[in-house]
Amino acid sequence: MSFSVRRDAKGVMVIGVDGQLIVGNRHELKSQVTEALERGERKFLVDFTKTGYIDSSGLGVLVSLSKRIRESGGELRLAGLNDDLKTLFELTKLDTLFAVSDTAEEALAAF
Amino acid sequence: MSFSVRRDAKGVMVIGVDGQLIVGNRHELKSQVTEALERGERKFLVDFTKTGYIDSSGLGVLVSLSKRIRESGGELRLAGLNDDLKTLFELTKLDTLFAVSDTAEEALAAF
Amino acid sequence: MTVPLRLSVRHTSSADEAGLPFQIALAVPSDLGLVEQVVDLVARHSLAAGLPPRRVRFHLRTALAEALANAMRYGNRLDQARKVSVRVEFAVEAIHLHVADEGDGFDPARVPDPTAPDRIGADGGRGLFLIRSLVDGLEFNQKGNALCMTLRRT
Amino acid sequence: MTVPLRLSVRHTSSADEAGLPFQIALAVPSDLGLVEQVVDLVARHSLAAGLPPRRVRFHLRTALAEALANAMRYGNRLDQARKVSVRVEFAVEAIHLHVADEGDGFDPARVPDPTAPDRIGADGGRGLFLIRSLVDGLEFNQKGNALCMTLRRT
Ligand SMILES: Nc1ncnc2c1ncn2[C@@H]1O[C@H](COP(=O)(O)OP(=O)(O)O)[C@@H](O)[C@H]1O
Ligand SMILES: Nc1ncnc2c1ncn2[C@@H]1O[C@H](COP(=O)(O)OP(=O)(O)O)[C@@H](O)[C@H]1O
Repeated sequence: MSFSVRRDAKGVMVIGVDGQLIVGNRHELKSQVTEALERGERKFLVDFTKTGYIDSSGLGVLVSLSKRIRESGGELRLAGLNDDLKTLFELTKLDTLFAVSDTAEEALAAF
Repeated sequence: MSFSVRRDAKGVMVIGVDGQLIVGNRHELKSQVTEALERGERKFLVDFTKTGYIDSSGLGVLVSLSKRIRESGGELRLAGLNDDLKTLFELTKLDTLFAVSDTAEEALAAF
Repeated sequence: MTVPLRLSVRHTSSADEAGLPFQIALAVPSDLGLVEQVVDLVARHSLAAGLPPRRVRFHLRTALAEALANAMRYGNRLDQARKVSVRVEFAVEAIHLHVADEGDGFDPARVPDPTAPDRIGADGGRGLFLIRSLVDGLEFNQKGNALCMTLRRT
Repeated sequence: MTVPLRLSVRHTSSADEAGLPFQIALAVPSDLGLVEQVVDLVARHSLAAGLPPRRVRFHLRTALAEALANAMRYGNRLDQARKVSVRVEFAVEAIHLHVADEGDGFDPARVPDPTAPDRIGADGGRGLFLIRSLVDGLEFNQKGNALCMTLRRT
């Protein structure tokens, strides 16, 4: 699995999760976002279009990052959840906690 | 797996082995040929073009049928062996016992 | 001479494909980096065994990843010398995923509901809940260091 | 939006795919009609485990069919209540196919060479010879009612 990071024209850090976001690699996502926060970035979009599955550790890292970003006065949006991942967020009621857009484009427009 | 049987214009019984010729279905081939012999058929072609694998029981049934056909004054030819099946006949030296043609057409022409 | 022009004999075996139960077993060192591989391995063989892709892609992968991570972390305390034993029984109607660790076990009844209002925002505590939500049956041994997750084939 | 199921495309984990040994096990009633199904099952999972298709299609299928037929016929005398136990170990470099029956065993050293000039035309006696010719290693237990066939992955 791997993460792709790019900075869009509006200054949004767009992080693509290619593969799984699970216990074995969640720290990579955490350090990507933490370093960006330290550099002064404040807008984050996590794009799940190419994501296979997410486990509870992956969900946990998203929750903790959303808190950190909010505490830093930043903004986090999620996009590209397939039906399985939507179910996952609904089951855990995390859909009420995150700003979720269907596509990365819609999410970017909302910043 | 299944066997297909047709009688070609020259009066050759063409038996196609679709799938495996192994311990579980060799009796079907045996009874097909035996019944045809009893009906008076004398020319037989077994076509392996659509065959997956053959085990020693399958080889055994071919050997025993070739004897019966020869004793009845008939003729048996084999065709359509892929590389694996050719190797099988070479390993067991059965390539020396059978009349083997590359294709069913060549075998039919040889009757 | 009246010979049918073409005759086909279909062989029917005495049991159909799903009727041959089998199992897959492996012993995994307690390394969280291996979770994905084990999940991939089991997923691949579950597809080869004819499980519906969505059951495999979502339910099986997520639930198995959770169970493996818990067994490695809480059961075996990430001690690589301790193994997590994984056994997947492919039965006619369902598959049973057994995951056992070498730890002291725990009481799953005492794990709180992570969707309670005061817990939704917590960093952790969703693993067992997700397993329960995604599988069709969940059983623990007495000690609490081995569980069996059942997924129906359909 | 659906994401295609892609399993094990890239790994950055601590061991690669072939590095996770596992095994498949099943107990098969002594019914010759089941040989093809068992062979198909093992072949499918061997492909899923990354064995080269030709090794599976030819060497594995033929050798396993022989070993199963012998175990059912000579070992278990086609008594359906007696089972043939099949265990396939997928190791890093090779797979080991274990086939055991509930019979009295035999002495494989006393089985004659079926390619000797006076035997080429015999109806039977080629099973063990084919197994030996197709696998990379063959071992019997002392009693002769269990064998292990090794196929290298390459
Ligand atoms: N295999 C296990 N052995 C011991 N304790 C376990 C095991 N699995 C789960 N637990 C306990 O159950 C708790 C809840 O687990 P879980 O719901 O997966 O959430 P989390 O892993 O985020 O804590 C864990 O914190 C741990 O105390
Ligand atoms: N599992 C077994 N248990 C007992 N005897 C066996 C077993 N496998 C093979 N044999 C003996 O070895 C002989 C040779 O077997 P094989 O080479 O497969 O040829 P075939 O099955 O055509 O006889 C058999 O006839 C049988 O006597």
